[in-house]
Amino acid sequence: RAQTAATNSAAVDKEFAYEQTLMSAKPIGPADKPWEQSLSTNMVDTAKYKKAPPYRVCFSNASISNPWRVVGWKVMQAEADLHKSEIASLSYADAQDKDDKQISDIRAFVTGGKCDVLIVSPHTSDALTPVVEEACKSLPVITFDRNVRTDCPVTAVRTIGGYAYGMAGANFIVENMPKGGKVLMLRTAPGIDVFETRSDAAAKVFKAAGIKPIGVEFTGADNAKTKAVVSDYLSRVGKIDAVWVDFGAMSVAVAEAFEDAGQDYPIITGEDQEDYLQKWNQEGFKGIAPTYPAYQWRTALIAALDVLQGKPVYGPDWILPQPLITSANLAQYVDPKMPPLHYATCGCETLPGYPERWGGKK
Amino acid sequence: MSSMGAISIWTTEPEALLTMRDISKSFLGVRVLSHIGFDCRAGEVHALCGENGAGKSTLMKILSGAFPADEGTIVLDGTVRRFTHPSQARAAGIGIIHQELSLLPHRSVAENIYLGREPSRGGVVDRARMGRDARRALSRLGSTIEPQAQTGDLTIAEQQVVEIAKALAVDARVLVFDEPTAPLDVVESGKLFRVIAELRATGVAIIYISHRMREVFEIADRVTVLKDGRGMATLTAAQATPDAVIRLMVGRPISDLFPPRATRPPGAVVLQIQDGANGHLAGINLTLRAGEIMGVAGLEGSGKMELARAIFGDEPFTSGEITLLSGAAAAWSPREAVRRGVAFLPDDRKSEGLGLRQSLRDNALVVRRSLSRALALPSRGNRAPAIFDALFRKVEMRAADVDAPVGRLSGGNQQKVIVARWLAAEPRLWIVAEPTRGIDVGAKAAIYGLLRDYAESGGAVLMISSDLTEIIGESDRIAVMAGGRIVVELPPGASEEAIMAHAVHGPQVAEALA
Amino acid sequence: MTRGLASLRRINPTILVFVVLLAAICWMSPLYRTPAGLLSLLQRAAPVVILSCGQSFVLIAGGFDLASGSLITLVVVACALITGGDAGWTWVALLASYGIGAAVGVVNGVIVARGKVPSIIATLGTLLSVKGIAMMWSGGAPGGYLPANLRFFGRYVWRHVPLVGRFPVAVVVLIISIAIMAWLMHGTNFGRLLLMIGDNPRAAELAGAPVRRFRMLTFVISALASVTAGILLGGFSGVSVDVGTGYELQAISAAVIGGVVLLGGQGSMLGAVFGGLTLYALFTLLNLVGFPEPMRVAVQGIILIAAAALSARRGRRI
Amino acid sequence: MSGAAIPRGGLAKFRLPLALVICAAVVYAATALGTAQGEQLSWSGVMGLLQRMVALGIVAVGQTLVLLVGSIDLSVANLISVSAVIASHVMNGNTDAIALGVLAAIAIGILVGAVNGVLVAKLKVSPLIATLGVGLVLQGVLTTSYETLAGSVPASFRVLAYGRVAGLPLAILLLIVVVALAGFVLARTAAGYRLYGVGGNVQTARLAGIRTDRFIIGAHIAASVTAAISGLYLASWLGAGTPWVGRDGGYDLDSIAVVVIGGTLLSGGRGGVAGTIAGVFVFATIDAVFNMLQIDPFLGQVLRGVIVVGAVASYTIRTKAHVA
Ligand SMILES: Nc1ncnc2c1ncn2[C@@H]1O[C@H](COP(=O)(O)OP(=O)(O)OP(=O)(O)O)[C@@H](O)[C@H]1O
Ligand SMILES: Nc1ncnc2c1ncn2[C@@H]1O[C@H](COP(=O)(O)OP(=O)(O)OP(=O)(O)O)[C@@H](O)[C@H]1O
Ligand SMILES: [Mg+2]
Ligand SMILES: [Mg+2]
Repeated sequence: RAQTAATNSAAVDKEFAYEQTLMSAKPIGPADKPWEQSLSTNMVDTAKYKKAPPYRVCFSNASISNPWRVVGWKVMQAEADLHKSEIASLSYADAQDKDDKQISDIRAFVTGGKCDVLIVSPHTSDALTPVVEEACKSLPVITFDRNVRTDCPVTAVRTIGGYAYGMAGANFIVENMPKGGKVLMLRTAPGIDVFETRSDAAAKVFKAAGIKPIGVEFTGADNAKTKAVVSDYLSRVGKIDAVWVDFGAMSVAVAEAFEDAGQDYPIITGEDQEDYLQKWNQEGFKGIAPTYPAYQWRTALIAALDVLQGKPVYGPDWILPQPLITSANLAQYVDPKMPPLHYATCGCETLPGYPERWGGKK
Repeated sequence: MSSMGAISIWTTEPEALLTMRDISKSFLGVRVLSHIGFDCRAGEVHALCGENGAGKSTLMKILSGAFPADEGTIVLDGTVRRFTHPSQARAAGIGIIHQELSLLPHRSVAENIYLGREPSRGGVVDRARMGRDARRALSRLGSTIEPQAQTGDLTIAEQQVVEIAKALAVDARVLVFDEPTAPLDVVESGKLFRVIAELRATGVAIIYISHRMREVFEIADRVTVLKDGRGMATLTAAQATPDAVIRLMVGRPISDLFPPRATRPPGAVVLQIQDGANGHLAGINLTLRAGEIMGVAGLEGSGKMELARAIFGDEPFTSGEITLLSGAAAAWSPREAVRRGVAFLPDDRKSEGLGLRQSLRDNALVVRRSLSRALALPSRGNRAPAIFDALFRKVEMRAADVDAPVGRLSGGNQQKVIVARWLAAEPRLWIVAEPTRGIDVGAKAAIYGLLRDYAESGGAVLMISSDLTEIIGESDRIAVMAGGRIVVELPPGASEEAIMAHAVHGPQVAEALA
Repeated sequence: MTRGLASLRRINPTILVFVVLLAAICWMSPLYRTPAGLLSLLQRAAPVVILSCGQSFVLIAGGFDLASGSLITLVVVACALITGGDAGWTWVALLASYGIGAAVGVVNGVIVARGKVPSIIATLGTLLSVKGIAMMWSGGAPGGYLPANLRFFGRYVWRHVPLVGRFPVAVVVLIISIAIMAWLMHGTNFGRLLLMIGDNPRAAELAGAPVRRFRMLTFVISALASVTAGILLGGFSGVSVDVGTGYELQAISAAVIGGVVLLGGQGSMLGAVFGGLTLYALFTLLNLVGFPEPMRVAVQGIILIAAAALSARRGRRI
Repeated sequence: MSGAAIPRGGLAKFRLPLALVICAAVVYAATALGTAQGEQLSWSGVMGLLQRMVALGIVAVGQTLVLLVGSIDLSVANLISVSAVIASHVMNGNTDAIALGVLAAIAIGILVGAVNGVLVAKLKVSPLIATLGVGLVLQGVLTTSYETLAGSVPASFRVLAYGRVAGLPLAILLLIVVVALAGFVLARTAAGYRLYGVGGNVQTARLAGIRTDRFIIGAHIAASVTAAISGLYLASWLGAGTPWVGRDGGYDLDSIAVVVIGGTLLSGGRGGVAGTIAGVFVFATIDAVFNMLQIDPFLGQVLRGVIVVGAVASYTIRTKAHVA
């Protein structure tokens, strides 16, 4: 879930600036396949891992306890279906959000000796570091989503980062909100690294623009609580001009709170979850969706296969682009046939089984 | 609180080992003991008598440190003592057998006997020694209970023996017996009395509480009578005639404990069992008619409780034929039995009879509610108070507040609430188990009267009891059980000796004797 | 006179606590000083109050129902999947939800009453299984929205109602639910026997009460209450995969705050209702004063302990 | 005064735990062979299986003690997080601070246990509520102050979780020590006997002269200390404490479930650590077997629920008494 929050402010500033440049940088790789693109140009040689197919791929997953991970896991399985001839088996271990179970799962994979490559989506970076190091000794390892604090994996698939995510929404608010407008910041929970960086970035942007949010509230990403919090704020301050969220699952609840109060929609930031995109598209409020693309689940498997085939891969960090959905390109992402909890940056449109596999209607 | 000042005022009598002076105690603002005093000498059996709720157990609990008195002093061996925890009383040499069984069902007999003072070396229990000592303590009571047996598997009587062994295993100078014989039969009681005699001979001061008047007169050197939380008098054995004691206890003489027997010939057959058998019982044949009270006697383990439970459907017969009011009673459960007009007064009222935190009203209405439609509420409306008044008058219940939790009542009054519950349901057959266990003589007379009235009005009663006096005094017929069988049926007024002969010697010998 | 004092003492202290909290809320925020504001508070509190009442049946009969949160999730998922956003299927979805609820309740009841598995363990098992079923059915992320006519119960507010202005539909659902449950608990033999069963099941059985059947029914009632709460919650806030998470402990907490005694034999619907209201009012107040979120959890813990300690003090006066 | 009930055989106590372990082991072995994963039966495979037991096993031993004494502890999950976080904060990568970190974690365990115990024994708060409340307080405080409590354990401390003695992981030794200690106290010492007494019936125990409150408080302290040890182990296993490690791990309800599966009565007074450890073994094999069979995680969740209920029902269903 998290690295410890960065406390060193100089380092924070540096990372902030770095991610800012990455957002505007042009990725290398095929333009129509963002999951094969990279913002880092560095490649690692994988000749020593080369093997003859078919491959036995093992995947230790933190969990599938939220819709993003569910969408992602289906993306990975669908990607595997594309490579039926090369993949003998895709063994899966689900750690149910338990670090200690994930460590045991990885060890069981290593001990079992039935894996040619190991993909890890770690639950907690620090916790998984030693066992990943252990695994690196016997087979090639790919990490994605969260990463671990070691260089031993062949590559760590990641997106630009939380700062980029956080600043995108905040910048949009700064640019579009009337002067002196009121901003409410909604956060999921404290102490979780990715959410911390997102809100740090937003707070920084607001501060630079001289905006002091009227409040920062934790909602646990719970819809009922989000609605109640927003309603309470509306009753307290009368009018709110923008709501910034660190997690897009809350956005529709925010919009509904305004509907229920009989008020006009403010600026609402979100994410590429379909319910938000569809609402945004329908109601035409001012919105923006930074993303945490679910196509990285494809990338991880692609990287694993590349490694086994001895093809060089981007590394040690494979930095994927992080598309920004704005009203200009909204039409490209919104799809009323997809279910509300689907993620639009799944990169799965061309995969076998789309859209039914993801709960969509033909 | 007043104890320090009390020393100088109360000089203990030289021969008294234990003196309790001026003890007062209130629960929730209700005074249950008021300036009670009494003393007990070494080598004396001192009986405490009184109606249910008179305060006997409360006084003894104060003595044993279960809770402190509000006022008053305890002087033991010339020293003023104040116990705030049972461990202190025990350390001072006071042993007690509480009225309620207090054993751990999941622990072994030995573990129960030595609970709280396990023989140990450096904290590690010497289990071998514990087993040996437990066996010795039990055999002193003439018991062969296995020290390693799980206590919950024992019968209530056996558990009581364990309870006694537990108290005897303390080197007590004062030993309190609070109704020790309530669950025991005559044979076992006899063994206990022998032990008490031994203890007395070795100079132990013994305080003895029982509602069985005969025992009291048999073993007591002196008798102190309590009434409504006050001490009435202390009588010597010579002064303590049954009449005198009962008059002090009840406030009036009780001329006839038992009502006259059935006046009319028995009516239609209410219950008929042919060759009834289950895991505990075999070859049960029994016919019970309306208007009859049938007593069932037998030693512990004879199967008399099992018979009651089988008829009531708690542990039904697995073979044989049982007919109730001319309908077959197969696949029987307590609920089914209650529906068909059977009432059951369990022998263990705390664990099987009452919801202690529920009000008198709710406890008295539970059967009516069980029988009525689930979504109706029959106790609503103007009739409700009248029902209670009538019921509680019938059972001579003086408790006022029908909304108070039943747990606050004394044992006897609790029993009356259960009786009232069944009267309200107007049953056809009433199985009563130990109906007067732990009940004072006044209330006993009332319950005997109630049962007889019930029979006279056309009901049938099956009365299981370990108290031979009540078996003989109340029954129209007496069945004696041994080894899970009914060994003989005796006419009313059979002698204790005759009943015991069959109960002790079982079928074969009894026939030979006959 | 002593009777008068006694009945005064019998007033549930939760009511007083609630009144104090409400006063504080009104003092903090002008919104809640209007009838419409109070009604919107009631609207949001409705699921917790209904859950607390349903849970109280189980608690009073001596058990626990930990499966209620999972069941809420299952209901919301089921409604989303059955309707797929199509208003025509709403009634089917509602019927199916109550059917599912009844089934879960019966399963819980049978495991506890017939299988004699302690209800904490039994409903822990169903908690896992029901949640797993919800996830399996939806594939982990339910497809489909809840149609507006289904969300009506939890979300819709009648406007321009005389006297109060705005009147949420959820409050009507709340009142009806409370009325039914209060009648069951206090106006029927069933409810009165539950208290006896919770106090001493063996005694109740030997007095002819259908102990196992009634115990089973308490789980069914609790489950049906969870379904109702789920419909309100789904209506209020839409589809998500963790709608119900944590509600089982909130329900138990609310009941305890309302003076329902764990392990049975004591409690009332009035207490359960005010326990639920108190818990929600507390959350609202902490929201209003801007107390940092994690510390609100801590405050909830302290309140819970205080309430239980208080009722223990009262209870000891048997 | 005759009559003799069947004496309890010395081994009867272990019949249920043994049956559980054998069943689970057979299923594990059969799955490993049936799915051609024989390596899971190798020494390191089995050690891996056993290591799955450690964190839950240690805290479950403490949970056994509180359940035996008739109480329950729902605060262990959050206490595990607190202990892990505090330990890694105090150690902060510094080998010299290991002792201090361990001490700090244990001290907090003792403190929390004492609070739980006093609430339950002295203030008569229902143990479920008391420990749930304390757990919430811990969670709130921890989340609030987590950022200031960041830290990690030094590599030398990770030996606890990763080190081996003669091929046997140290962690498993630690579990064995905790189990043996608790088992000895319960089965052989006067304190253990009295603990059963207090759990069986507080009034009975009190009337037998036992200072009952001390046992209730003591059991709670013991449970909290095991939670703290579990937290230390997790800090060592994971390299740093996180505020969610206990909660995500589900150690509160899981520890209760394994104790009950192991045959300890929820109402107290009967049971023991042998059963508990068997229950923990069952849980560990469930995880391992589901992995080997590639069971869908959601289906796994359903099955886990069914197994918990089924395991307990298999021996409660024959009892005649009512449970709640
Ligand atoms: N814990 C208690 N709380 C409240 N009242 C109590 C408590 N214990 C006893 N009482 C009350 O104190 C009075 C005396 O009870 P006690 O048990 O001493 O009577 P007793 O003489 O032993 O009667 P019995 O012969 O029925 O055993 C009764 O009115 C009883 O209701
Ligand atoms: N008269 C009483 N009847 C029933 N329970 C009591 C009574 N007095 C105290 N208790 C309760 O019994 C429990 C045992 O307390 P007691 O003082 O007997 O021993 P203890 O508290 O274990 O000893 P210590 O406090 O010295 O460790 C306490 O929680 C107390 O509330
Ligand atoms: Mg008494
Ligand atoms: Mg004390």
